[in-house]
Amino acid sequence: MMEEKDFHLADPTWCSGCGIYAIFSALKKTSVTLEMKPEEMVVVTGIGCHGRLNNYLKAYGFHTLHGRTLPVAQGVKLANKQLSVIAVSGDGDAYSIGLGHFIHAVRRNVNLTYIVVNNMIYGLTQGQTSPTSRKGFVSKSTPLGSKESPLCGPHLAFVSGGTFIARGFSGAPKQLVRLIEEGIQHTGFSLIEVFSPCVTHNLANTYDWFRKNTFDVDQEKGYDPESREKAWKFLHNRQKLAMGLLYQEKGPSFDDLVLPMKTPLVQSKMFFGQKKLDKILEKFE
Amino acid sequence: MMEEKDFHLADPTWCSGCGIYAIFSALKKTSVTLEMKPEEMVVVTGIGCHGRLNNYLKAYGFHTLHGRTLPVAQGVKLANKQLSVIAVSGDGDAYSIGLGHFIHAVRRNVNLTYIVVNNMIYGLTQGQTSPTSRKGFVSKSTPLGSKESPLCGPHLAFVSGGTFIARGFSGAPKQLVRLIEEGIQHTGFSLIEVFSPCVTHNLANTYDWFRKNTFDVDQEKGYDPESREKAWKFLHNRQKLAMGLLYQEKGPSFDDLVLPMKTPLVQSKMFFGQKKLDKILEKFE
Amino acid sequence: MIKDISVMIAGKAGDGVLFTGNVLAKILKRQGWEIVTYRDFPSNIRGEATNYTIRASLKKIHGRADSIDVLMAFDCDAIFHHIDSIAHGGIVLCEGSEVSRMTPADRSARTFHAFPMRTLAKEKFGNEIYKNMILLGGLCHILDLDLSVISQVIKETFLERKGPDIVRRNIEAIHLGCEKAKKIVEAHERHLLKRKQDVNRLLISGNEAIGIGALVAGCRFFAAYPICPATEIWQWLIHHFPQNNGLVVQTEDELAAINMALGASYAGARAMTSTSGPGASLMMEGFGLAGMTEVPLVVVHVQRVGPSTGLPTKSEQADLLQWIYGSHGDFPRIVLSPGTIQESLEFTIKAFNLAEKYQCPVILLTEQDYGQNYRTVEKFNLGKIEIDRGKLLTKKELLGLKDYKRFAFTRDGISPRALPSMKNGIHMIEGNEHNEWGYRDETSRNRTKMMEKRMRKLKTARKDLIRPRIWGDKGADIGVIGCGSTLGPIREAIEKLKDSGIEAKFLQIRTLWPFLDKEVRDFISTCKQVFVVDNNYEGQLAQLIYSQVRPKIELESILNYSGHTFRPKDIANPIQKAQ
Amino acid sequence: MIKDISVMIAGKAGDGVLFTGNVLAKILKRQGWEIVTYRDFPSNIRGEATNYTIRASLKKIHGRADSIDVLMAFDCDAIFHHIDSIAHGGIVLCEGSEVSRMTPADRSARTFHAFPMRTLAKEKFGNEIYKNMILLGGLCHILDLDLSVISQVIKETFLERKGPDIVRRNIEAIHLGCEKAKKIVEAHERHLLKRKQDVNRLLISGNEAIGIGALVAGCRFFAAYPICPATEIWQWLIHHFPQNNGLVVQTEDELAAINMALGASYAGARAMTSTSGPGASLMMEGFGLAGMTEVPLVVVHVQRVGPSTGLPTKSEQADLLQWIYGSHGDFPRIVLSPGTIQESLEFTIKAFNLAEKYQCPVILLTEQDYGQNYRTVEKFNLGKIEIDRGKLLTKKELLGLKDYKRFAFTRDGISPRALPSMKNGIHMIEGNEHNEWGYRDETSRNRTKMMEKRMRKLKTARKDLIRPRIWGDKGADIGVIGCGSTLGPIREAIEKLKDSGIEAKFLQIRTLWPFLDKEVRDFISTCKQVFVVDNNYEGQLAQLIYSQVRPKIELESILNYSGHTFRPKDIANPIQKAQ
Ligand SMILES: Cc1ncc(C[n+]2csc(CCOP(=O)(O)OP(=O)(O)O)c2C)c(N)n1
Ligand SMILES: Cc1ncc(C[n+]2csc(CCOP(=O)(O)OP(=O)(O)O)c2C)c(N)n1
Ligand code: SF4
Ligand code: SF4
Ligand SMILES: [Mg+2]
Ligand SMILES: [Mg+2]
Repeated sequence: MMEEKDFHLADPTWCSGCGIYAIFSALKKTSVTLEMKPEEMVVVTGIGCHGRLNNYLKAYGFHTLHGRTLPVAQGVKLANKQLSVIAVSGDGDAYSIGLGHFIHAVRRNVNLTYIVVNNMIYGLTQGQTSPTSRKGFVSKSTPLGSKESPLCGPHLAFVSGGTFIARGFSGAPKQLVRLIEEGIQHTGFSLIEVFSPCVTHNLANTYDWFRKNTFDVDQEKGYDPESREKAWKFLHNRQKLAMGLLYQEKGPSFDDLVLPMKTPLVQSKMFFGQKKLDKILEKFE
Repeated sequence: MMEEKDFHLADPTWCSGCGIYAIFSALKKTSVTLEMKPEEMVVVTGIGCHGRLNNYLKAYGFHTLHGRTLPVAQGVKLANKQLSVIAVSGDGDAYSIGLGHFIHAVRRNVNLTYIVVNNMIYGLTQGQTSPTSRKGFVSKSTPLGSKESPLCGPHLAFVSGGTFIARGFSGAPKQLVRLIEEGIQHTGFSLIEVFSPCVTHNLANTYDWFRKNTFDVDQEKGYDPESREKAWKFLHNRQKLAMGLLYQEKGPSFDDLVLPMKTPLVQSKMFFGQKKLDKILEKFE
Repeated sequence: MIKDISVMIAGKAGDGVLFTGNVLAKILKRQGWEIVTYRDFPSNIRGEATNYTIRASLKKIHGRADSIDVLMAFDCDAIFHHIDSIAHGGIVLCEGSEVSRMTPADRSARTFHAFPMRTLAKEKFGNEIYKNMILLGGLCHILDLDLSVISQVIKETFLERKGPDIVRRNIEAIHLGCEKAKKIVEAHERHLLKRKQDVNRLLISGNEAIGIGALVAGCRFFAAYPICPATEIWQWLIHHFPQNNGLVVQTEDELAAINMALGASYAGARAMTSTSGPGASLMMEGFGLAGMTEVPLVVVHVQRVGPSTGLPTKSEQADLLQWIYGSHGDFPRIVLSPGTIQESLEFTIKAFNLAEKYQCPVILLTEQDYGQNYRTVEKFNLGKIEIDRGKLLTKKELLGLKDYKRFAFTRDGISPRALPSMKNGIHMIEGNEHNEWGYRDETSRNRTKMMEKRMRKLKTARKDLIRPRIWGDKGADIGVIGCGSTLGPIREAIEKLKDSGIEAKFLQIRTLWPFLDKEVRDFISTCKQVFVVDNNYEGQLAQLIYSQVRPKIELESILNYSGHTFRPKDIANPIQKAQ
Repeated sequence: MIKDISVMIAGKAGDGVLFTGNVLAKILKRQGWEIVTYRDFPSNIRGEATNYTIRASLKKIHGRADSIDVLMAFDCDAIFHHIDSIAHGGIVLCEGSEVSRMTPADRSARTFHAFPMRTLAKEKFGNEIYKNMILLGGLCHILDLDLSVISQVIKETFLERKGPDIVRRNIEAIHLGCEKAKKIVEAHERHLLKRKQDVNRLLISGNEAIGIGALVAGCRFFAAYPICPATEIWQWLIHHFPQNNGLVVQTEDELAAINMALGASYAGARAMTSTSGPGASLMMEGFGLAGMTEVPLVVVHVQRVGPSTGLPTKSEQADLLQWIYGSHGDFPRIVLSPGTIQESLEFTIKAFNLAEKYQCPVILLTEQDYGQNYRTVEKFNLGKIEIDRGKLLTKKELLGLKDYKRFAFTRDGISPRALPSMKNGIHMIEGNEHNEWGYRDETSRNRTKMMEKRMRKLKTARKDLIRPRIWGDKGADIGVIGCGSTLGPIREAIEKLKDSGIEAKFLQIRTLWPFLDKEVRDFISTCKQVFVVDNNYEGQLAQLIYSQVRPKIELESILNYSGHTFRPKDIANPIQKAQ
């Protein structure tokens, strides 16, 4: 049996109090519960504070480019579907420079887990407005207040064919662990956005702020995550931000559909005999 | 008074029967009705069959790069807010390679009009699956049928803070003219997606197909385009695709907010006197 | 006796020029000739002029000819446009008859006939579409084509898709065209081909050869975004990967394409992407990531005319230096330039081996002319295909290691690679500067050593790279240097020069980077005069040679940035003049 | 008497090293000295080692020194890390006392003191935060700083934001530190500065100078995506554009940034974007569009260490060739490399004029070292600022034209420009090849002419470009060539060499493209030996010179790819050795 320490490579150096600690911890917990092996996990990260994760979590890791997390992660998974692939982005990585990839990954529905560390700011670059920053948000890049509507990743995923859409909070670690667990177990692309306060650069959206401005659908009685109507109701609420497992839809993943053979692609036969080739060449004769 | 011919530069060479003809014609009509002047219109296009528009429509024109239509168009408008800026993309241009720009343009809400020529295929490159192609769609790039969920541009716009969201159809030219007119008159970013059959490469999504698979909200009694609930209902319909003015929300545009001065930016004073500079330099002393 | 002819079919986009040309090429190939096709088509949907030239020759050829012998035109615009390209003694058949508008000089040198393909098709079949077969029928007379070969090709083309009825009607149309031509074309105007045996040969494009190369090299993952003129590679793979447990993914853009391929390669697949023009510029960021993370990657770039959207359907060589100097920062990369179709296949296979052996991106840089046009080639024989995955650790080897370092400082610069899922191999890879284990390290000591380790791989690779090849008389004083699709016209130019008593030799550069300076220096040192042939404006190959070889003599550039490839005379003439 | 000292403040990210360094730099500047700062900080959030060196000198300086005279460390790791950089006779103050761990040799050459900044801060103020002011107090004694100047700077720093109470406490902390230092640092260990008058001088970074340059050049549109080390330009502009009817837009990525700037420029604004590393690679596609559409555009690229994410907070010069050869296809571009802060400002202004006069993209290529570090400079005087918009037609001129051709084939290659909204100027621009009116034209005749027209602009521009500058003794036999931030170390190296009897001169290249080959060739021809200084691995500048100048002699490369800039001795030593 694995223990949490088997997934702990080094002590993180995020600012103390940073929300990412809770995610790091939840990932270790989940890995233990799901009996994963570090060598069969690939953690693909983007550029930002969240991207440091690979330096602390023990697993195969690919720290990619800003915004290109998902293309890389999908490539890894499609090449070897036996791997557990977990992609991690920041809100800028996922919804600004990487937005096109995000939505296309949702609709492609490759069987991997995507954690978006949403601190409503650009952390690593020291505090610029991000696509999830609220209207009016004052930062280095919008000293006069942001004039753009914030984006909602889960809502975008919902209208793009998303099959597992959840939102957690660093301040609610138990739920977070559960959501990540369910996400990893889901067949298809699972999005777990995590509200993760940046205690250094974002003094507006604090732990308290999130507590006040969210509601938890997991607490709602009789909530059925497979109902599109309900999911819409929660997502569309403009006053408070929904948390919990917002929507789930069951079915085959992209990899199931396009790679029906059992052997993962990496193990497919490389050598190609002359006979088979001759057959192919006939067309050109 | 201008006439249609004042906006007609040359006869188009799209395949005969192509849906884009109707859009070309609607644009000329609208220009006349709204008493626009060709020299005050800038038509910014992407790469694809739709991108040929600049060769036929008389107006200032910028045929940009594949997917970069909106960044260019926003730059034009922000620099000179007195211009009427109309951006035109294909479904690939808008929702595949340009998807990130599209959603960010929606949330930025610059005062321009965006027409997306949706033929559910890549026309110019001779028939590959596009992000709006239906599941199972067979094309050169998906001979075994597309395995991805189609995207719905209007729905994406709706959840991203869109303030004017409409859908027209080349087979319904009168409505199309009206939608474009209203879009141009709207303050903020207006999206008019147009179902525009590609008669050469897309033999699945024909004029007839669109007639059968759409419904028109403009025909609904008591429909209020400012109701979010209603818009969601229409957009969320998975059986039939909604057409008409789906949603509208009134308020200031980004340019109103960030460029409060009356003079357009292009006309702002360039010269900067030593006195003003000295004031600025004090900080560095 | 005629040894070499070029037939141009011209019309408007939408006329079926491409289809007709393809059929003709196949027929001529089946008659045993060497074939090179040349498409000149607009990047438009329809309505604009387009043409397709099929050159057939008794000897090996690689590029288009100096002139056209037979022009078959669906409308007469083409005549005016191409009149200067039509050889003296050439023959022109055109739907209408605009001969009256030709100058007397033009008229005396060539023969012009009205050949009403459309009209005949409508009259006889009630459908213009048969005009193409009527045209073929006309050629059947002019070129003395073998009717049984034609029938066979028509059957192959239509039987399965359209049924026997359509086959019959098409063959009828061919007969009709042939009969019509017999009436108007006189014996001395004909270009009679001596038929040869067609054994063990293929008629194939470079893009298809690259597709085949990838498949047999063990590539099983391909991610790309549609773009002309690279799409045929994809088209080919998508029909052969699924049954080989391979996968083609249409990505949302080129950024995704290169990064997805990179992810797949990191996981252990042989992965590739292909692109052109704007797509290549978009790939620059991912290219650097491949270099920094030392993940093998093969990128095929089929060059079209730039800058920007440029001329998407035409050929150029103006992207050499982008791949050599492009992306920010210095990192190892290998750039190959195939000069024949055979090389397109071989270099593709080689590319995968190089990418894995040296753990770096390998660019196969070819041109639209090679990518999309067809050429005859000897049937590929796999006898010696080797799949060399370089320092890829086995599970067992890895388990035997004490402290596995993915980026160990080795003498040859290459560090043993472990793949995700392998026990004891856990490591991280990243675009940030990192230490031997792969984790971020910003000290200057580590940086300097890691930089040297990475770059050292190219030194190690040198012995393994594809050397330049010398063609022609090694003792000649005049040297010509070129790469890629200039091979054909250069070789023919050299033959032409020989005919007029000028001896020249040709150095075909096949690896553009790392630059094999010694070989080039040696070649230059044996020449009194050196011409560098560049299908671009800036003389990119010449600039590269100057920077790497530092030659003692001035190189003379022969440039072409017209949107077309060179013809032999475009190279022979300036060399001759310079004597 | 001491003429030149370097003080390093070292600690961990989060210790306030940057803040303290900035205050110290300002104090020293106010005492009249020439200042160069050098930040060495990790691309991490916190916890990792960071340091900040402030060099002050009586004479003009441009870069960091060979060694450090005073090290003030918040923890003792820094001592071990930097011991070799500490000059003999240097003094080290550190929170703890790890002197015992130094070798005897190290101990005899420098003086080490325990200086408990943290402890004192906690004891006296109950808050560690005052450690920084205590440190400054220590320096006050060691460097004999003027307490009234210090008080003034502290007031400027805190009064408005934090109120008089905080100012008082900070000044108290300084006094405390000073008193403490007096007790432990002996007179002979002190580095006493001769104070000078501070008149008409600024302490400013290159990025700020570029921001100012853009503003005074009439730039009113700026679109960018955050990236280190370019963000300060944005930060500066965002506080000055709004009141000047200008606009800063944060875009979703760099693709949007360059294309949005292009759109604004097309509409008639002077527009700019700025970026670094990966962002630059992403801009390659838009760069080509600017070239093809002939829309003026200014891109500032503040180079960090590559490849890929590399070392985001450190300095390199490895992106020269990307801008010269990058993006697919050949098109005109201009690349400038400022070598001083004054030039950062001047070249920015020049960039806008060149972009509009030659209707092409202009790249201002600078380095992190210049972008983010501070230097003293004479106050900018706008006396001669000229805004030259080139062949921009007035409404009236345009109305007078018969058939306006946006891309008219002119002799100088520059075609008069009309802006949207102007009557009679309607035209189209596009990335496809186009005719004189701007509409798609794929004929080879048009292509060739249009290509030549575009490229001709660079020939026209030549006379207008910034020539290289020669520093040092023109009669010297030894030549050194460099660009950008190597200016400082090269100039000092030359002075050093002179001291040891070796005469050398320095050619500062200021326009990288189009390459002013004649000037460089002339320079080389006057040298017996030429060294090319490249802050990169591949010797990019040297490669460029080889390809453009074709020098008769071999150039000797002096390279540095350590993530740091050169020190004077890094250049002087190899030159000396080669004698
Ligand atoms: C192409 C590119 N552009 C810009 C950057 C600079 N950059 C690094 S991290 C970052 C944003 C980080 O924000 P987010 O993704 O929200 O991550 P966080 O740091 O908040 O976790 C940016 C803009 C980059 N590395 N690459
Ligand atoms: C960066 C880049 N990638 C690929 C292409 C090739 N390309 C041209 S048009 C097109 C797609 C066209 O589809 P769509 O946007 O739907 O336009 P349509 O032709 O259907 O109107 C593509 C992929 C390109 N021009 N640039
Ligand atoms: S800067 Fe913000 S997001 Fe980054 S580690 Fe610190 S608290 Fe966390
Ligand atoms: S290819 Fe399709 S979209 Fe393009 S012009 Fe023809 S019908 Fe229209
Ligand atoms: Mg963030
Ligand atoms: Mg389309």
